[in-house]
Amino acid sequence: MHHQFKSPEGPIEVTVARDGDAWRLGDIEATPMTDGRLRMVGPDGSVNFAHMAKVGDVWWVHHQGHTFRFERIEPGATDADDGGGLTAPMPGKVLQVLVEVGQSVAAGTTLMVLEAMKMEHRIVAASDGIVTAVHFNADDQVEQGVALLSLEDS
Amino acid sequence: MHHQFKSPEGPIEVTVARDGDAWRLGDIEATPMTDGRLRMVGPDGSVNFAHMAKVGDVWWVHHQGHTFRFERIEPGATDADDGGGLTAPMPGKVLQVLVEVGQSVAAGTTLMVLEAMKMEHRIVAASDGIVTAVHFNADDQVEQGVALLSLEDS
Amino acid sequence: MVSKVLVANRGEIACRILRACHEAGLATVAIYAQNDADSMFIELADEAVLLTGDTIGETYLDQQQILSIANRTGADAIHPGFGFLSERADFARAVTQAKIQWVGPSPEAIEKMGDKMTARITMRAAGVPVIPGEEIEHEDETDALEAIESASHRVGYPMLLKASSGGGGKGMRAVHSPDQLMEAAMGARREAIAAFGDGRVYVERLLTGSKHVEIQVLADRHGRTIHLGERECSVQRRHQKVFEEAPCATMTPELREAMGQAAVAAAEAVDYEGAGTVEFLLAPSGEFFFLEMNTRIQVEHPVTELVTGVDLVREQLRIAAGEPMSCGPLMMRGHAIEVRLYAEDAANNFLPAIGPLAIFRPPEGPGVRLDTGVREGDEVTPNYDPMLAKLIVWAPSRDEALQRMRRALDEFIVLGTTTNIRFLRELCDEAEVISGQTDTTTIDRLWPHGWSPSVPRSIEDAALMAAAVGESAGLHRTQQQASKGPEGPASPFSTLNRRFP
Amino acid sequence: MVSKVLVANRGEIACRILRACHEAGLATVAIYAQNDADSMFIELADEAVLLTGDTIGETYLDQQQILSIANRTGADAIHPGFGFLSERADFARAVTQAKIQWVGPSPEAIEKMGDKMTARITMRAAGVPVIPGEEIEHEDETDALEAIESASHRVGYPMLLKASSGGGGKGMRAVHSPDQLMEAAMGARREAIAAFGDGRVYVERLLTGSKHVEIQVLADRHGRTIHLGERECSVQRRHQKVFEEAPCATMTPELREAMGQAAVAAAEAVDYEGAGTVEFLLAPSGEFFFLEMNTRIQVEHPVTELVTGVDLVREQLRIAAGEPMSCGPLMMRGHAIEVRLYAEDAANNFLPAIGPLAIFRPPEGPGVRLDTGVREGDEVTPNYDPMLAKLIVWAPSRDEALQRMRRALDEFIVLGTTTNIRFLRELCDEAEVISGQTDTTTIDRLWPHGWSPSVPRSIEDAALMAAAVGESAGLHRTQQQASKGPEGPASPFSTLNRRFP
Repeated sequence: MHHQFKSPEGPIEVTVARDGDAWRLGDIEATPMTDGRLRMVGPDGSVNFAHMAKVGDVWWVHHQGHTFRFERIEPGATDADDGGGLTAPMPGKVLQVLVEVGQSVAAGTTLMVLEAMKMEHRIVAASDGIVTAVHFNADDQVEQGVALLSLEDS
Repeated sequence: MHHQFKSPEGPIEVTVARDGDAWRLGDIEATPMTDGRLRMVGPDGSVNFAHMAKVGDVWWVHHQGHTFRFERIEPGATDADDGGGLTAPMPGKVLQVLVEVGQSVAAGTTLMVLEAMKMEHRIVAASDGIVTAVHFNADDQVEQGVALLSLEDS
Repeated sequence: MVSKVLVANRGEIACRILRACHEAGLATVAIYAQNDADSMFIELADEAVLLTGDTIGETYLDQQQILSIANRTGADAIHPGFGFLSERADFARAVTQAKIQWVGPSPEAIEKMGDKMTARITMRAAGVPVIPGEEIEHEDETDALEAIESASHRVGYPMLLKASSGGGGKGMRAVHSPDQLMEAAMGARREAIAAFGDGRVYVERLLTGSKHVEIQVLADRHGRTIHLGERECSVQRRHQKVFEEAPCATMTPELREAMGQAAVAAAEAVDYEGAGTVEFLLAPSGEFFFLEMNTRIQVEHPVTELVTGVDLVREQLRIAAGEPMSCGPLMMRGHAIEVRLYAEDAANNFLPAIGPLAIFRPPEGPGVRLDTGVREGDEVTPNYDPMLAKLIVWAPSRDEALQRMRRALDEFIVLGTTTNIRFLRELCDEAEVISGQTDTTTIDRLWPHGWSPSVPRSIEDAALMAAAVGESAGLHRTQQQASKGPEGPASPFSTLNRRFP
Repeated sequence: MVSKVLVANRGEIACRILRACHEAGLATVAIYAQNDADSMFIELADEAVLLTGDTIGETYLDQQQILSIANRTGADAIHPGFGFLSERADFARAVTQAKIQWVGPSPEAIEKMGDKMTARITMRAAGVPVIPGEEIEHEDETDALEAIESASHRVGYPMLLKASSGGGGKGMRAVHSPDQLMEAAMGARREAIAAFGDGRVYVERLLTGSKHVEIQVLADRHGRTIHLGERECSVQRRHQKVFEEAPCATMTPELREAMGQAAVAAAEAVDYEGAGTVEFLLAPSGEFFFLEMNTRIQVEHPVTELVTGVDLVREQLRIAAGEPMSCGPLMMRGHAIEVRLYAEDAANNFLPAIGPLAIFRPPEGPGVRLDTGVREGDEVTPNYDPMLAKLIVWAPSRDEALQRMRRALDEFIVLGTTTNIRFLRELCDEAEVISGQTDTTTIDRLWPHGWSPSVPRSIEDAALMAAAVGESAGLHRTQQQASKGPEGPASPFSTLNRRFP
């Protein structure tokens, strides 16, 4: 079966082949176990296990001491594009908005200050540009991942 | 709602009353939690928790350091009667059968020897009686709870 | 006498204290905010009382409400844990005035140590060395900024701005050059006001290359004040400790004795009672300087417990009950390491993360201790500190303790929320950590541009395959089916009958 | 040199050894029978190899198969754990001849100690006191029964019949009067033949009121043989230990030294290497008698580890690699208690139980160690020993250790299969256990007609209510949805592509 997952570098496509109770990808054979783990046998016969949990659209996988988070791309969905938006790195409260729409800013300028879990976090311009939108005011609550401001390269 | 559970002393009938998200029995209020525990508030306001799991027809409950096993009686079911049968206390293998059908035995007589987990277990007559049936031979595998022999009081 | 303890805290430290009370045969009262109604610590208490209110200020920081619960439930002692009200002298005083035993030092001792300026003055008087620096007592913004600017010339760069009433890295700013000063000063004051209601800061020289070494002390009402050796907590990110150990790898018996004596002198200078920690900066020269005294139990107390064999929370309870402490002469054995597991994205500047603990499977086996307040199925929310657990190991030697920590971290599985497990695991492989040559700048120096995990491509491929197979085979780990019950009207009738034959 | 260890065992002791290897940086190979394919220990190994065969004899006891797996995987050492092949001299010899390092003593030492008669003769020669008794060397049933009858007159009642090659209570019978003798003798021989393929038994005087006290020894190839103090394991049911502690509550330093010296003499008498245990009966008079030597790691080794700070399995690995043991002089601290959690019905003569571990939630927090080979979701089957876990606590004093054990048992939740948790919990409240005046008859004396739990009616009522609410509200804890995948033919095609922008 064919699946797509998001990654920072772009989408990853995985097609796994079923072979009785087992599944194959290249030389690796994976067999689901009754407790939801996967038993994975490598080309050298080595046995390893993957622990998995699905939360929403995200598959969490623990394998050999590493933890992975793979967001599944629904078949047919197109990639979301954040259009140069600066997004909230975590849920929290807007403490200060330091720029206005139309303002030119240099790379490194602090645009907004958020507070979460009693710590301040500064939203900084990654490149020179012009502020095209400010989506929140001071004291607004923001969800993780929402666009806070839009910046257009100047 | 009304439920019946088996106990060594006879059936126990429990009727719990629903009150919104909570349930009541006498002075106790119980509220199911998202993780499957029950939050139980006593008449004095004390809060305790019950952990539960259902395996087949059996409810397992852990409450205040005690573990309970309640077998549910399906509504309308009649009590099984083992008719004086002597049942296997555990899964295992019949090692020896020491009596025959028709034999009179005194209380305390060893009737059969089972083996399980490398230990021997003796099946002993609880009262004087006559053996009316022997259901297994040496080397037979037996499931937990099956009747091994029948004994009629003499 | 103490017979019933109200634990004015939540999470893992509440669990720690409730278990100690249970073991000591003391009855317990937990208090909890509505958003903690499903939390583990409530299960460990004999009684649990819901706090009214929504914010932390209206719940865990509401002194009056907590006092009235103590009165109502008949609690005769209050253990504040750490954070929250643990270093609030006014609360300690109110508790004492209500004839309830405060598990901790006197309000006066908390005051003297809680205000960094007073603490420095007290320490200087007791002959304990303090870091060169200046107190900025101005409350007014403009005056304060001016005074900070002026002090900066005398203290010199690099320097550290700290909230006078601070702790946990809040209101703290390192300043490396004059052009950063004003923004840093304003930020520090703003955070200090938000977190502590007190914008006073002080400026001190940043001693680069120093170790953070702290001494655990215990003092009872029978005239005994002792130290229990040191902990090294140099490895910090965002000014918060993440890797703590006892003993310090580079400690000598002579230096331990000198620092221990200084810590005991510090405690005696404020007539200390109970468990406390005197924090020092240990410079590469071997000189040490008083940083502050934490007048409460600390997050990292387990490493001392494992190395000395002293149960610090049990001793706190004994001392509060007026008994002498039970521990004998200091007897250190082996090596202990604690790491703090946070729900945070170590690869993204350690930003806090949230999400369900869909799988939470801690390691087991010899030499592994887990102090946590969560379990599988819990939800990590932004309401509180994102620390999930403290994983502590003990082994006969430091090398073996590090080996054990690696093993334990390899076994620890948390899925559903991002954690720093892998960061901690890779930390254990750093040469500086292996040799014990860590200082407070270790993390910043090792990863100046932030940490990111090194994942072998073959392992990532296998994990991707696992996700694909999981999706293909429908291996959804289903959560508890907590249906709200059958349809139909609520029944008014409840009975329990036993039919005996 | 040792670099890759094959662990010829399963369950919790396999986990214990695999973790120690992992910490020591040694590669590992697990072997497993098909019915263990989902077991936890496999997850902890670098490689896991399936054993062909169905019975224990065809799998974990199949010497040839295990040796060929060792050769195939390049393992250069075999750790046998306890039980199974751990005390089989022929296996130790075959391993050694295959140029693989045996983690344990020489085949000769195993032989001398494994046969109870030879062991007694060897011990007498080494000046170690042995229990009055007689060896019955006859293999033939009629001759053996006759010799047992004849010996019984000289040894006297009460007496104990034991399998010469025995262990773990198998083939053991207490005989209190002559009329029980023949049935007991036949039963003991039958069990001995079934379990060990050797029907020889011996008859010894049953020393009532005695404590079972055993001394841990360690010996390396560099001429050092030491003892690590004692464990008391008097509390036994069906001749199997369930409650073990270190130190023994009634021990004196003088007696420890005398018993320790006797144990070291016993080990030296057979040129012992590695970890071993010399078991003694300690009579109320203070006299002690050699029972047997276990030439392997023991189930209850963790209590010694917690009290002495020595990692016994690490030391086994060091010694097997030819290194000197790393531990210094004996330094005992505090008190440790272990209880064995069995899947068994303590209220029904401790009969083994089976079933799923629908919930398996061990306690956490300070001073608690869990050694287990199972986790939630596993199935307890009749295939192997029904021990689920060892729960071990350490605290500064014996009183505190008992308090901690009570707390830990109160927190331990196992649902889906019957366990002895409540039995162990109530055991902790018995006056004899609290005072430490236990002996090998403690359980039989406390519960001559069998144990049954004391459950307050109010708690049972609440539990009944919980079951009724659970049923009413449909709170079924659903197991993993492991559907076998979508319909349709198997696909022959697999790829992994990364699209970079």
